[in-house]
Amino acid sequence: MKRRGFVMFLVVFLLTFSLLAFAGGQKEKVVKIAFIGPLTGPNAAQGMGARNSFELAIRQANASGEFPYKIEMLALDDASDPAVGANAANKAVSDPQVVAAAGHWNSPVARATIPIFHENGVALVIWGAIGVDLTDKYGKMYPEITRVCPKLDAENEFLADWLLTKQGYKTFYIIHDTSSYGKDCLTFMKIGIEKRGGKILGIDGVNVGEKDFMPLLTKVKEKNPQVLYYGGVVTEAALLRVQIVKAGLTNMLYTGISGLADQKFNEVAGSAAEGTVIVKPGDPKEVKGWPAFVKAYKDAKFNEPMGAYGQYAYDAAGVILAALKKVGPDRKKLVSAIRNIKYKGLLGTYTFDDTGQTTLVSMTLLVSQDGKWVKWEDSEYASGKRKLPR
Amino acid sequence: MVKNENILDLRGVYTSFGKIKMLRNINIHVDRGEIVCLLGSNGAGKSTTIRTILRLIKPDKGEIYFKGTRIDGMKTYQIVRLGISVVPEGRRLFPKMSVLENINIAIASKEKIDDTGEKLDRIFELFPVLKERKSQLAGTLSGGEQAMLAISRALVQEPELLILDEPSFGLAPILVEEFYETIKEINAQGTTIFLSEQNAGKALGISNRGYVLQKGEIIVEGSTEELLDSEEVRDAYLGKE
Amino acid sequence: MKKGKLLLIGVFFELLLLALIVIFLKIDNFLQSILIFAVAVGIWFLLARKTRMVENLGMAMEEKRKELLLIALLMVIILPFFFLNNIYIIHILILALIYAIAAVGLDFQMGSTGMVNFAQGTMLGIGAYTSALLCTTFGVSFWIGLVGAIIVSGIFGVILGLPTLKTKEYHLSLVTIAFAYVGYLLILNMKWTGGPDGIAGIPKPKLFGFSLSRSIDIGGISIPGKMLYFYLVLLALVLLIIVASRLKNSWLGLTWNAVRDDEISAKCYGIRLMPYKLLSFVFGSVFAGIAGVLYAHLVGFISTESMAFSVDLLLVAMVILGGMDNIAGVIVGAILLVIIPEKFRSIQDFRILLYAVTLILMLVFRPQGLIPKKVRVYRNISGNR
Amino acid sequence: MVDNKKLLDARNVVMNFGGLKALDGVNVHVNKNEILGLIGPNGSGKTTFFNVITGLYHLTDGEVSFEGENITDKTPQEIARLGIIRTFQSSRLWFELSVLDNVILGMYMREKPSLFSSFFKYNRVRSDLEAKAEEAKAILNEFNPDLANNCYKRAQELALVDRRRVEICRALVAHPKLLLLDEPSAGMDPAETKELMDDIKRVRKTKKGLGIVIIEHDMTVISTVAERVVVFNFGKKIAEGDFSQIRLNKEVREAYLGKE
Amino acid sequence: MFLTFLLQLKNSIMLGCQYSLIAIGFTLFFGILNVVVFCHGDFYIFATFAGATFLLIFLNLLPGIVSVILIAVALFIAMVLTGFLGVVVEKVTIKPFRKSNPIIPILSTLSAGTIIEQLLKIFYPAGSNPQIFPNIIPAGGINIGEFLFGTNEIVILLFTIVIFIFMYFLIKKTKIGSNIVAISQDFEAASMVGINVDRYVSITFFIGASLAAIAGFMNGIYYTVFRYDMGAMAGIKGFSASVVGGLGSVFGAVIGGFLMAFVETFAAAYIPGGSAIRDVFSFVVVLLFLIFRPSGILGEKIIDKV
Repeated sequence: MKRRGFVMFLVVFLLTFSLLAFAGGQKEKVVKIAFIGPLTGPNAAQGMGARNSFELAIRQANASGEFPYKIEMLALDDASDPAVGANAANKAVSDPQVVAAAGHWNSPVARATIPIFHENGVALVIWGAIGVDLTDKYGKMYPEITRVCPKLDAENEFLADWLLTKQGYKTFYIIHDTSSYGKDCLTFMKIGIEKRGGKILGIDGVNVGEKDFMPLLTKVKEKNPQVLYYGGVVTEAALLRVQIVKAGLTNMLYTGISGLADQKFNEVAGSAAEGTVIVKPGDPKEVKGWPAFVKAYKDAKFNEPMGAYGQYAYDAAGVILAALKKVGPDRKKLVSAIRNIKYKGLLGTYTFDDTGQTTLVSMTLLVSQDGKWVKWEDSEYASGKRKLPR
Repeated sequence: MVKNENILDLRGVYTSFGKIKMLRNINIHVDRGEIVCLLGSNGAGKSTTIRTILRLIKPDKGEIYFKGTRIDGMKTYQIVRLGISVVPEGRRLFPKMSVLENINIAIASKEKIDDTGEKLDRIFELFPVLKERKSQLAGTLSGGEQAMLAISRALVQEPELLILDEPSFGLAPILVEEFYETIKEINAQGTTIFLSEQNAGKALGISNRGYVLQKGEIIVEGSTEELLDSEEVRDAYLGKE
Repeated sequence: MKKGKLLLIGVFFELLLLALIVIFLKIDNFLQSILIFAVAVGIWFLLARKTRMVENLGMAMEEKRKELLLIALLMVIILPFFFLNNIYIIHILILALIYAIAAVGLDFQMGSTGMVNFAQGTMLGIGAYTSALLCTTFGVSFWIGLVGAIIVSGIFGVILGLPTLKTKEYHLSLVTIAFAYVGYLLILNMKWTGGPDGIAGIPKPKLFGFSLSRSIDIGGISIPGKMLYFYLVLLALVLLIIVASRLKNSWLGLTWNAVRDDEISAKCYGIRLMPYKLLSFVFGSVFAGIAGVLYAHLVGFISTESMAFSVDLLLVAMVILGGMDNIAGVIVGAILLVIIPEKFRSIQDFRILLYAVTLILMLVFRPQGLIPKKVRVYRNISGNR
Repeated sequence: MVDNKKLLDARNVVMNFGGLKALDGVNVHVNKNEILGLIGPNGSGKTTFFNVITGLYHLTDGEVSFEGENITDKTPQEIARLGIIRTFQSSRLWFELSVLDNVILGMYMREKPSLFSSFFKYNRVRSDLEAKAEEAKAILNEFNPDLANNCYKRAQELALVDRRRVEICRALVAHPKLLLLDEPSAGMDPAETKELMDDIKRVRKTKKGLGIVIIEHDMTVISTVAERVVVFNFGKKIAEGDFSQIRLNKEVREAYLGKE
Repeated sequence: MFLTFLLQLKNSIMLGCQYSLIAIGFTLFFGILNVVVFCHGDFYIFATFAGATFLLIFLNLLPGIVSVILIAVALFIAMVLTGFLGVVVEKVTIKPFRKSNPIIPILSTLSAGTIIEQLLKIFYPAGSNPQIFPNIIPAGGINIGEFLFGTNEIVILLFTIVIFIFMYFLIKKTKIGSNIVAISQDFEAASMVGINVDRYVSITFFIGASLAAIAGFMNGIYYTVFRYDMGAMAGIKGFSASVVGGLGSVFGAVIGGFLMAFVETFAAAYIPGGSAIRDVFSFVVVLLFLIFRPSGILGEKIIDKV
């Protein structure tokens, strides 16, 4: 029976192979911190920059020799998709070596994963999702949740205040994308404007991925507002900016919040970007450690730039590491340690309120000048050399 | 007229369609200047044979030669350009194109479109009615006119071998007569003709030789007289009366 | 070949498959899992070529169908025990089963009736949203949400099905594409669906007082709540497979096939096209709705991302990959297309690319799917086979 | 007054396609227990006539009644349910289904399949289907034992002749009152044709009251089987009578057999 | 009000130009092979990438050369590249499935589209980011009162009209055109009169894809910002337009494209909250057509053959 022998051989081969596959576990003691973000998909640029910054922090921690074990990053992809994010979160909590996690740039993804982290008692430090409810609602309920970046309402509040009180703009038009982010932008900007007696001439939504804004802008032109506020992210924001010029809306201020705060906006919108005013949380360049961080990032030779949220991911890692140093690799202890931490990071000293929201808030106003984001105070607009459209 | 020059030669051709065997060991030869007919009832494999010659179906086995060149590996358009033109089953005109366009396409696919005029004149001489209809859409022609157009479309290519697949299909009897006269005339001008027909009486009337197909096999072959006398053919094909 | 031996071969094969699946799932390294996969495929081809193993296996599947299916089911039941400490894998397995339900539903249209439907993911979303809304805004239980979703997705099945009576092939596919986009955009832009925020906090179902979210301890082993959910989904899948196979093996399946193969012939034998086409849409949509409910309560969160066009495409790919009009094939297709991309996740950027290339290769080399459909067999008739 | 003998009565049927008159005021009737031969050159409107009767084409003018009931505006399904079953010139089987399934589906109208039963009385549905399979196999066996042995073959794998046989089997199990056969002998050799004729005769004997209309090119079939013959040419009925009369009819000879 | 209306009309015409050009491709492919090429939208975005790349190269290497020639050369290269892409896609993902179930080419072309999209994303430098189309058309334009007609808009409009006229002549007056028409009416008969059908299928795919390339180039000129994943939606819109116009009819595709653009633009402009759901309106139009006139505006009636 030659045949049977052959089959047996195959079976044995398969079994050996599978045993081999199981062998090769690590001997060294390892503690893992999970990082979740959009590593693929439409927001991959943001996710990769943050991932790199996070990795940088961990490399530095390992190099410092302050930890008696090796710390590893478990980078997981949420692809900006809540379902994928839930998979990733499950993967993170399933790994017993993972002691805490930092996660998410998209608020809907965070909403899907927060219950998973809560159920499994793993601390989640949100580094990039700015949906208000993440801390206002979930952070209040679940001690596992903290956030190092500011909420979205603070940015809008700051911008509205500047536009209406400081600059005296009165009529507004709001365009927002139909994502969760865009909708929140609308909500809080509207509050900010109306509270200060500004007049909103119209509100319109656009879908992410839309590229033809001409019908909308023709409509805006008829209303003739002083300010067009866009609640959304870079690609559409740049498309919109270009088409504003094309539609001949030259005497209107274009503005937005941190969704636009990326050099890509200036590159893509080109000369049209000139005079766009945005607000962005944090002012890293003021902080002492900033140049060192920038240099370290450069030296690490990552393929991607750090993006707008790199510093937050870096500080999220810092917060977790500080807590880890304090209480050791224990999920339960880490949860309360992170909540009660006082950590001096890149952007300032972090403490968390009873919703898990960082108390560290600072805002920077930027204006696009000659293809670059320039701090308002340093710009030629503030000095009066150039004039914002009115 | 050169006799006995073998212009078309099928040697042991087998064809199948999916799992169905369509043709089995088909051996057919056509000499220059002949009219050869392929007889058989509906579904016997006549059209399959013709489609195999034109490489619209790939034969499983066997060889096909045209003027000594092996053509069973060629593509349809190459075979046509070698000098075989066809009036396919059901005419297969381009229904939304005018009569003129139908003819022009046939000319153009063989050579440059320049000398259209002369060829057209000859066609219109043969079928004056087409001249009247020349800008009408082919799909709106009557059955007889369509048949004329189909044959014109083949003739403008000046083929050495003209293959006709059931040319009398759907024609009024009077027209069939006329049509066969035309075929004879074309043959007399030097074009070799290979035609398939259900209507045995008619086809044998003008042919030199014939083959009878049944269930994908050639059961009888021979000269017209032999076929007309053959008991087998009578039984197999024309039915007992 | 003796029947006992056949059974043995079948069981042996199933055990091998189980081992392979467990190993494949356990390995976290991309290259290793690819290797395992390649070895498995290689062995399969060797077996098919050099031995009669594959034929015997086919015979075993036919002769001892019931027994082998039962054993296979048993193996699926014990499967999660291999991953007690890894909720992630159980989560992926649950997702695979959920998509299998939706794909089996889609097969009513694509396989049985021959209509391409690019809106099955949308139907899944509709089911998920219905239950999510019922459970969060009205606070009803999972089970009432399920019933609600079945009704609503059934109704939408009729709505989607109606235009298909007038359209065929590419036009039909465009109808479903349009439906999918309209559904997606409407849900995204309406207030009461939560819009882009989606619906969060969808409760886990309770079964006999057990919430399927908490883990329970039995004899010192902690069984994660996910595992109970796994069994809930498995139960649903098994029930729905029974429903589907009964439908397909009864008159309904025959008539569906008749409509697929030749509508005019069907008309001339008194078969009315409309009710049957509609039924295939209704059943398909209800299956998708149930899958949606299970999905929503598994993830606890639903947003329009879960019903994006890519999900529709994924479901179509599952059916074609597995083998149209064959329940087993469709399920295999669904499971493969959920699990393999998870393995591919570590190579990030190339994942989708590989995915598309694989699909084209599949279409070129095995268009009938992994497990092609078979002819119906009637037992107990004289001279069987 | 309704003529009891008349099974089908088509009066003044006109069918236009665009400007083309495919049927031009045709009057044809079929009696019970009768085999009517329908002949005519290709394109004379025979198949169109079948399409009109079975409701696939909606006629332009005229009236068709079946057993005294007006079926002019009925759908193909309703007409089929009344008992008019046809075969197709280029056989239209359900090609991806097995031979057996094709024949079983022919019995579709005999019993209205209920959704309820396929769920809850599944075993009964299955045993019923198995009984039907048995019946199907029996009728296949009657026609050709070889076919019965290959009854699990997909219809697309069959040879042309067998496809026609399956089509006729499928039609017969539907228990028709009027059977329309569209060139059933096409592609058959004489022996097969003879078998077919025997089959048709046998069927007629066993099924009381069955009317058959048969479109044929093979005059042997018509002369052996048909009791009455109708001749079409260019969408018009040009002659009617028994075959020997028809053969002598000058117009028919000219139209159909050609001038000699 | 009236001015706004005119401006909106202009907007929709601009959009319609692109939709029509994409739709013509769909209609040509469908006509000749009875197949819907679901990766057509990816040809379009591929062309935008190709156009932008070559423009950038030219701008860097040959500054100061008259820009019209530059644009023409870049456009030409983009068209040729995209055309060849179309030919290759046909050979790989459509030809093998000519005789199989029509579901298969739907899926294979969808996969091909995904592959093109992913290749752009992965291998184009920073491919996942939004890209910039070089600004080559001088700003400004003609002002008629307050009605502004931008230079790029004029260029696009004129160019589209030229293309339409060119297509008309190609199809009606040339051998290529009449052969394509012949093949689309009867594939087999065409080969029987000696047309090299495979070659003409390739030619058709070349033409169709290069029309998409023109649309893609216009996309770049008009919007200046583009991203790898913008092809899919453009493809679906183009497909919808060709169905609304009547699959198989080139003139119908043009009408369909403009109709879709009108519906979208005016839904966004005049229906409150319409811009977020403008696609809903256009898809509803498609659905209505499919239900009540599946053959489209100019298509032939689909009759079941018995």
